[in-house]
Order: sequence, then structure tokens, then C-alpha cells
Amino acid sequence: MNLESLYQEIILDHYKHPRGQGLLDSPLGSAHHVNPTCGDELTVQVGVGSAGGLVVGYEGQGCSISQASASVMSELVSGHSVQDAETFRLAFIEMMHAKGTGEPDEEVLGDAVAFAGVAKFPARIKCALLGWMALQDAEIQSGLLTNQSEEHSP
Amino acid sequence: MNLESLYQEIILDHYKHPRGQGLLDSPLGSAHHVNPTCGDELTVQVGVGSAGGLVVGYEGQGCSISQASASVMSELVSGHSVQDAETFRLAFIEMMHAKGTGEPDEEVLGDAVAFAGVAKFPARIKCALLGWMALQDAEIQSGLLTNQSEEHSP
Amino acid sequence: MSLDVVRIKKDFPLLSRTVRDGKELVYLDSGATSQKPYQVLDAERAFYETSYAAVHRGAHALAEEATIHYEDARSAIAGFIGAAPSNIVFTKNATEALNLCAYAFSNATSLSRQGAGSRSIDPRFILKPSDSIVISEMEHHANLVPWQELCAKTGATLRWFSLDDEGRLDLSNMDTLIDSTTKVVSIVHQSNILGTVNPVRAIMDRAHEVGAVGIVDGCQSVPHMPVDIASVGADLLMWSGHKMLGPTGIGCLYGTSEILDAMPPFLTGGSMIEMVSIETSTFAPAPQKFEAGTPMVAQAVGLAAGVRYLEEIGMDEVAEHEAALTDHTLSVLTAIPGVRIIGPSTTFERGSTISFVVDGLHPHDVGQVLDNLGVAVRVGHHCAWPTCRRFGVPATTRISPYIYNDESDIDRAAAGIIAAQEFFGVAP
Amino acid sequence: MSLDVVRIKKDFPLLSRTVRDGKELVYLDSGATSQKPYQVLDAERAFYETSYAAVHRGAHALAEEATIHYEDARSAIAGFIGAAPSNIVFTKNATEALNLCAYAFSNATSLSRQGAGSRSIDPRFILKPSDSIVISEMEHHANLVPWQELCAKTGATLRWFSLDDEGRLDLSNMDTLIDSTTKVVSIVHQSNILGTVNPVRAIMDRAHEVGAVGIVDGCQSVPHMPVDIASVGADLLMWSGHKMLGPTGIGCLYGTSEILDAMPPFLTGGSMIEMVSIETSTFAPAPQKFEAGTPMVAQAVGLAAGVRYLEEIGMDEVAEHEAALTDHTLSVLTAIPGVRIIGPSTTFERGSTISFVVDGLHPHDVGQVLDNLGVAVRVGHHCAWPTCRRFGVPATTRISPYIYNDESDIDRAAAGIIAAQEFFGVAP
Ligand SMILES: Cc1ncc(COP(=O)(O)O)c(C=O)c1O
Ligand SMILES: Cc1ncc(COP(=O)(O)O)c(C=O)c1O
Repeated sequence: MNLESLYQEIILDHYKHPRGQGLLDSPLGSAHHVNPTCGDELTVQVGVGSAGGLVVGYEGQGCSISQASASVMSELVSGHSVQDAETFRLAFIEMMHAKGTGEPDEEVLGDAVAFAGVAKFPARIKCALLGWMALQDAEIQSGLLTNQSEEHSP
Repeated sequence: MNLESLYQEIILDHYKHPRGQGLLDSPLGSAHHVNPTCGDELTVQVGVGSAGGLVVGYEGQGCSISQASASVMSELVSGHSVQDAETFRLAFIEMMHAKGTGEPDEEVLGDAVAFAGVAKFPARIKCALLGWMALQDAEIQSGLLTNQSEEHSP
Repeated sequence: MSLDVVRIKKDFPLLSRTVRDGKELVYLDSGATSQKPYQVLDAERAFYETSYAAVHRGAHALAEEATIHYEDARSAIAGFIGAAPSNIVFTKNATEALNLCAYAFSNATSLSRQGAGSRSIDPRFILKPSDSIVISEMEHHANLVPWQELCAKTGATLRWFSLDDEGRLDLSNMDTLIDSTTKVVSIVHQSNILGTVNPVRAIMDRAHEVGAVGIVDGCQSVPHMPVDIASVGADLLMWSGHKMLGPTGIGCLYGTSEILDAMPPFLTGGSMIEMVSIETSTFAPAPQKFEAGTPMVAQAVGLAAGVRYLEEIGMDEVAEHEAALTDHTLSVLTAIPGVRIIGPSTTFERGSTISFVVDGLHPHDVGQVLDNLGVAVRVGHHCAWPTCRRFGVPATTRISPYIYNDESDIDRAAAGIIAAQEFFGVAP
Repeated sequence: MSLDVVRIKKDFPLLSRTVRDGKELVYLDSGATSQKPYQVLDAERAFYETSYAAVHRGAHALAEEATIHYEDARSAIAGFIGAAPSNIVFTKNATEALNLCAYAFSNATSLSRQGAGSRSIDPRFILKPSDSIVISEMEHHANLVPWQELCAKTGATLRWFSLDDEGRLDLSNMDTLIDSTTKVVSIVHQSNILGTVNPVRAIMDRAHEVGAVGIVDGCQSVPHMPVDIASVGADLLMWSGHKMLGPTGIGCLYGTSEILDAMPPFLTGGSMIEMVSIETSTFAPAPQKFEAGTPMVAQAVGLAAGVRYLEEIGMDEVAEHEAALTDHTLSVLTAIPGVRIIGPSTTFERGSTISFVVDGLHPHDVGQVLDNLGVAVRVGHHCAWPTCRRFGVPATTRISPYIYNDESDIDRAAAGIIAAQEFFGVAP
């Protein structure tokens, strides 16, 4: 377990150069989440683009892991269907709870596989999940996702 | 430490043949005390006799120690002045906290020295003190004793 | 008897000591608190020596380890009653857990009277003077005084099931006692003074029929018999760690997710919040919502080791062992002239805590003679004073065995009772 | 430095372990919780192995011994702050103690609104909407959220001292902030995030001038400096055992006899009663009145051993040692470009908990790099979120040493901060 296994190049890159940051003009749904242990805050908003795919905006402050994860999330999800976003989210959550065992699916998760190492640092898992949980709430709020499909995050 | 050191003959005798039991016709003061650990209850009443000495009545239920102690107390105190009763009470309390060391003053305490062994059984000290504490309260209630002279019983 | 008591006893360091000038100790006061096996003491110590840190807050390696230990303990303890970890709240003892429940009602009532602002208060917890709370005449003070206080604060009325002469609940008026005014029904699973095991399922079902919150005090059942939370049917159930081999300073509260979500918090402060500004706060989901401040981490780890110890024996085996001991105790006690059992006279729906009185002898004096022989029993009202009043006695003597006791221990207690009768000259 | 840190460290088994693949542990998170010397672990274990039983209830030899251990522990702990044993109440942590204080007001208010019957309720505890409660902007959530809840239940108003840029209380408006409407003033003695030591005596004196109850949160002072209760001048003061070498699961509340007598009980149940019938109860005098249920007996015994350990070193020496470490920490931290101290920049009236931020780095990332080097510090809002807001930071990194730390530990933390700046490429 070394620092590099946690802070992959991709993560540091997204942290320093976040993609898609900023809020939407007229979001369908919006959610503000905090990490009560450290005070990190993140607002995630969703809308639907002209091509019918999701549009995601976000803004907040936090550590490298939470910021980079929100950036990767927005990049991964944008333009995809709500169903696809669910697939990504569930795969990401699974990876977070794998305790570093198991091989995350790069086909599905793309850049987000860089977060596999976070699973070995329990106190940082919440940081990595912050954006994904806010996304889910924003989708539920917008009516794009129904509450039933809500997953329990331990 | 054996049973006999706790249950002196005198104690068993007072337990089986309590002296002066019963309530007064027109008490000057009355106090009801309980031992919250075991539910023992005792009412002690005081008045002043024609010769000017204390008259003590009591009634209650409890273990051999608490019953015998009330009996000995009433016998010791009756006919004496409030000041004398204070002397007896303080000597008795001191004996209870002596942890079995020190020589109780038989001159002062009379039959009550039989309770010296109780000091070695912390859970029974409250039993032995029950009557004495109720006496004090009854005296305060009657106005015969002022609150200032109240002693703290640990 | 199926338990290997001789082997079990070896795990309990204290049980090998002597008392009162070299007398072998017979410990029959497990209803008050149990002794601890070295497995529990070792687990707690190892935790302090290798993984101790603040939980749920730190990001360093030790803090992560400590948090894992704490949450693993919660899982083990939850599993013991067939619950999920998020349905278990740690308290300092069962008394705190019962107060937590009672304060849910007084807090909700005060908040709603004051106008709760943006907070939504579940109406089930808001009490009016016309509401009632139902308990029984065999409750421990911990399941009585908090409800008296709640009534004093809200004007609600306390009602109770009375007892028959065998020490069983009189259920004949259940449907009028628990009626549409009833907001809480809180009943002991197994009485700590009478030994009676109550039909809690039927009572909880009736509570739910009228929309009341159903609470079961499991202090004397969880340590002594298999308790499956689903079949108890309670919304809330609590017990203490120290009565089931665990350390002092830890109790457990089980609540359904639905009820824990609906209850307002009790103790507030660090670790139970979501967001805090100096003007207002929001709260974390349960169980965190109910665990303000630094929790009893080492005690949870110790209790989890206690749970594993009991699971290795098997709770069915524990219950069977205690049933056999109860049978033996009832027969040797009733064989002594002048001894009267306070509580059920057979093993049918009764546990192993057995109270009795001896004609002509005060329990304190019986206990003293037993103590002098090395036999530790409890004397007094056992924090169930109203039960004593019901049976017209100021106090009782109580024998309460556990997994480390066998028939010979009971026989020594019985011999002590006879010795007490002789010493005081009251043998009939 | 006057303390023999090398020798002291040997008493703490955990401190010899390594973390993160063999790195020597540097534990600098004692503000959250302290490690335990074997003297404390031994005392607790010996108690369980030789004298364990229920306290204050049993009449047998073991119960007597256990009670003596428990009450001796109370005396030792009381003596540590110059108090009498009967002025010390044991709670599970400081958070419970603060809630106990806040609930005295909400319970008194509810009881009196309902018409308290024969119970006399001290009017000092009955709150009206026109009343105020005064705290500060540097309070731990444990000394904030209970008062927010109390205000929500009674309509009273929360007021607070604000902070200057050095992290000190702005006392300029003390006489208007604490006025005739003020019923409680509750202030932290030493801030757990800023390190500031507050002039609590002057604040308590002002509280008493207006007839308010004065409370001091001693969580970060009692473990770190000599605290003489008489010179603090508080009616109530609380702290936690686990921050001063003691076990988890025990906190202490000091109260004057007068105030403890006047406060209504908080948790109710067994052992805190005088008389109980099924309809109503009366209560024992303090401290018993506030210790419902089976107490934290083994934890009290353990904490008493912790107190003895500290007394053997001497609290003056502890404070001196920490002052020297603080001086060293402040100078090595301020020597690192990009590091900014949140809190007083000198040792004047400040303790050894030192918070800081690093330009361009989030505290979580600073903490992670330190952790990777074996250095355990705390990152986050330290349960003082309003204080973070005041300083415009979401969180800080906090170094908090104790008797087992020396300058080399601080130097390793400083090296880690520089390593973090390099790793993230933000070194100025
Ligand atoms: C100043 C202060 N107050 C209160 C607390 C709460 O203490 P505990 O978590 O032990 O209840 C702490 C420690 O976390 C503290 O530092
Ligand atoms: C039935 C019952 N309820 C409640 C309690 C209170 O438990 P504790 O003292 O551990 O809080 C006890 C034990 O004393 C009990 O036997």
C-alpha cells in the first residue's frame, strides 16, 4: 500500500484539471451532499441534453479524491442514459467495497477504475462516493430515477 | 470475620425481643426512613417525657441489624436529653465508619457496642444506621434539634 | 446437563478465587451481572494494545483499524439476535437505552409544542394528556421510572398489567388496557425478580393493532435464551452487555429501521450530525444519530467476544442447561420447610432467576449467612419494588445461575438456607 | 524537556507498533483520544479478575469489594481536580455529561409546564422564550448541539461569543451578551481545534453576576494542565476519561453540591431512586441521582489508574512539557512556506492542539501523506464546524501531542507536510 496506489496519475490530473465543473442553467434536479467527517460539500445537478442524454453539472470544495471523482463521474455519465448512469454507479460502488480485491471492469468504468485503490483506505471511500451519491439524489429529484432503484450505501 | 462477630448475642436478642416498639400517641416529630437497597422501612417518633427526657417510639420492618439497632437506639436514648442523644448518635456513627478498628466507648454506647462488627460489612452499615438517621430527622422535625447540628452520613 | 461446566469455569479467572477467609466462591448473582471469561478480557486488551484510536473520524491507519473493529463488533452483536448492524445502537447500559426510548416521546412532544420549524416530528411520538403508556407490575425500575417521568412531563397516564399469585401477567384485560389511547407498550421479556417469561409476541401484536410503539426489555432474555428479533415482534428491544459476559459500560438497543428513522435524537453532539452551523444542525442516519460523542469502542469489542463465546456454546444449549438448573433449584428450595418461591413454581415459561422468602428471616440475613459460606446471591427488591409490594414482601433472596454454575452450586446455596434457619433458630 | 519521554513511551504498548508497511508510528492525535499505559489496562483487568460484581446493591463479599473499588476510583478522580467524591458523577463520555446539563433545563421546563405536582422544581432551570443561553463560536459540537436542541424545545435564544483572527474570544461585549435574560453560560476551557485557553474564571463570574448557571467544558484542559476546580469557578465542569489515559466509556461531571441537588435527574431507573411505587418515585441524593443503571465500574477503576499515572508525573510537568512542544511545533510549522496556523500563534494562553492549513492542499490529502509516513494526525472539522466556517476553511489538519511525544515526533510531522507539498506539486 503506497501513496501512488491511492493517488493514481489520472486522479491527480482530474483534481488539478477538473472536467465539466460548473452549475447548469436550468437543471431538472439538484442535490447538495456533504461529508460530515471533513466538511466537504458538493452540489450535483442533472438535466437532459438535446440528444436525449444526461447533462451533469457540479460545484463544490473538497479533497483531491472527492473532487477528482466528481470530475470523472461527470465525464463518464454525460450524454448517457439514466440506465447507463445506474450501471456506472453500481459498478463504482461495487469497486469501492471490494477492499482492493477483484478486478474492476474498465470497459464499464473507464477512467474511474483509477479509484480502485481507494477501496483500501476506508476513510476515503466516502470521498470517492460523494459525487455519485449526489448524482443519484439529483436524478431522483428530477424524476429521472425513481426511489425504488435506490441502492443502500453502507 | 465470622457470622458471630456480626450477629452478637445482644443483637439477636434485641431482634427477637425488641424493646420499646410502637408509635407515640402525640409525637412532637416523626420521620419515615427507607433503605433503598433492600426496601427496609422504619418510622421513628420523638416526644418529651414528664421528667424532661426524650421519649422515642418506632415501628417498621427490616433485617435483624436494622431492627435490633432501632431497639437498642430507643433504649439508649429514652429519658436522655437531646444533647446526650447527639453524643450517642455521633459515637455510633463513628463506630460504623471505623472499619472494625478502634475501640468503641462502652461507657457511652452501652449495648450498642455490639454493633462494632457491622463496620466490617459495608453493605450492612446502612441497616445499623437506619434508626439513628430517622431519630435525627424526627428530632429536627420536632424542633428539638436544629438543622445546623446535622451530620453528613456518607 | 449438557454443558461442560468444569471446563467453562476455567475460562473465568474470578471464579477460582475464595471469599470470607478461604471459602470457595459460589457465584449465583448473574442476574445482577455476569463474570467475564478471559476471551473477553483478552479481546478488549488486545484492541487497546494494537488498534486503539478514535473511530469514525480519523483518516489515519489506526483510526481505520479501530473503526473496523468497532463496526465488526456491531455486526457480531447484531447477528446474535438476528438483526442487521444498522439496527443496533450502542448505549452505556440498558437503562440508557430505555431512557433513549422514553426521551423520544418527551423530546418530540416538547419540539412540537414549541413549533418544530422545518423539522418533521413523527406524530406517534407526540403525547397528549389523554394518551396512555402500558407497562406491567413486574418491570425493573429501568422500565418504570422513565415512563413515570414521561407521564409527569406530558400528562399521559401510566397503566400496567397486574400479576397473578404465580407471578404471571394477567392478560385477561389486555384489549382494554391497550386501547386506542395507548402510545407505548413496554414489557419485560423475562422478569429479573420472578423469572417469568412473558408472551411478548402477543403483547407486541396487540400494541401494533392500536398503533402503539412496542418495546421489549431483553435484559434477562438475550443473555439466557435464543432471542430471534423477528419472532419477538418488537419495534425496540434493549439489553446490557455486562449480564452476558461483556464488559461494564455497554448496552445495546435494537430498533427497526423505520422506528429509528422516526425517532428524534436523544444525546446530541459530535459524530451524530450531518451538517452543523452555529444556529442549527441536521443529523446522521441511525445508528450514528443515537451515538453522540466518543463511543464505548473497547467495550463493544469485548462484548463481541462475549457473544462469540456464547455462540460457540450455543444459545439452545445455554437455555437447556439453565432449564435443568431451574428445575433442580425449584425442587431443592421447595423441599426446605419455610421456604416460599416468589414467582412461577414450575419451569414452564420461566427462566433461571429464582426469588424466594424464608419464613421468619429477612433476606438480608439469609444473604449474610450464605455469603459467610462463600455463596453470593442477591437480596433486596432487585430494582422491582412494585413487584415486591404486590407479593407483600419488602425484599427477596434471589438465586440466578449462568453457564458456569452446576447443581452442586445450588446445593451449597440450599445448605446455606438451612444453616441460616438454624443460626437464627427459625427452622420450622 | 523535563519529561522522560523515552521511559514513558515504554508504558504504552501500542506506541511500539508500526503502521503502513513497517513505518514507525508517530501518534499525534491525542486531542481525539489518548493511548493507554499498561498500568491502566492492568488495573482494569485485575478488577475483573478478582473483585468484579454489581456495585451498590449486593450484600455479598464480592459486591462489597467492587463497591469499594468503584468509590475509591471516584475519590481518586475527584481529588485530581480538587473536588470531593460526592461532587463527581460518572457518565459514559463528556457528551453525555453536557447533555445531562442541557436536559436539566428541558426536563425542569416540561415538568413545570405540566404542573409538577408535589415536586419542587428549581426556577433557575425553567426556561422561557425570552431567556438566553450563551456559548462561543469555538465550541465542540458537544457543547453546541445540546443547547440548540434545548432552544428548539423551550424557545430560548442561543447567543455566542465571536472570535478574533487569532482565535481568541471577543470579550468586548461580554456584559451585553451575558445579561439578565441569560440562564446558562457554557464555555470550553481549551479549544480542541484552536488550542486557545479561555479566561473561564472571568466568564463564570459574569455568569454568576446575572444568576446564570456556569458550565465549563474541560475535555481539553483536565488532561493537559493542572485544573483546580475552585479557581475555575464553574458550577459544572465535565471531561472524558479516554483523552487522559483512561478507558473508553467513561466521562466525569463535576457539580457543586448546591447545583447537583437542584438539578432534576436525567437518566432514571435502578440505583438512582429512594422510594419507588408503580405510580411515583423519589430520588437518591447526588451523585447517585445521576447514575441510573449499572455504572461503568471497570472503566472508573481504569481511569483512576490513569489519574494516578498523571499525578506521578505531575500535572505541572505535563503542562510544561506540552508548552515546550507547542513552542517547537509553532516554530517548525511557521517555517514551512504555505502553512498557516488556525489559532493563536504564540504559546500565550494556548494549549498543544495546533491546527493549520496548507495552501493548495486539502487537509485530507495532507493527512494521507502523513499517514503514509506513519504519522497519525487528525483532519476534518474536529467537531467544531462553526469554528472552521469562521476561519473560512472547510477543515484543518491538527497536531495534538501528549506526554509520550517529543520534538522528534513533531519534526517527522513537519517533514511529512513538506513531502505532501512536493507530492502534490504545490510547494511555494
Ligand atoms: C472540547 C471538547 N468537548 C467535548 C468533547 C466530546 O468528548 P467525548 O467525545 O468524549 O464525549 C471533546 C472531544 O471529542 C472535546 O475536545
Ligand atoms: C429486566 C431488567 N431491565 C433492566 C435492567 C437494567 O440494566 P442496566 O443496569 O445494565 O442498565 C436490568 C438489570 O439490572 C434488568 O434485569
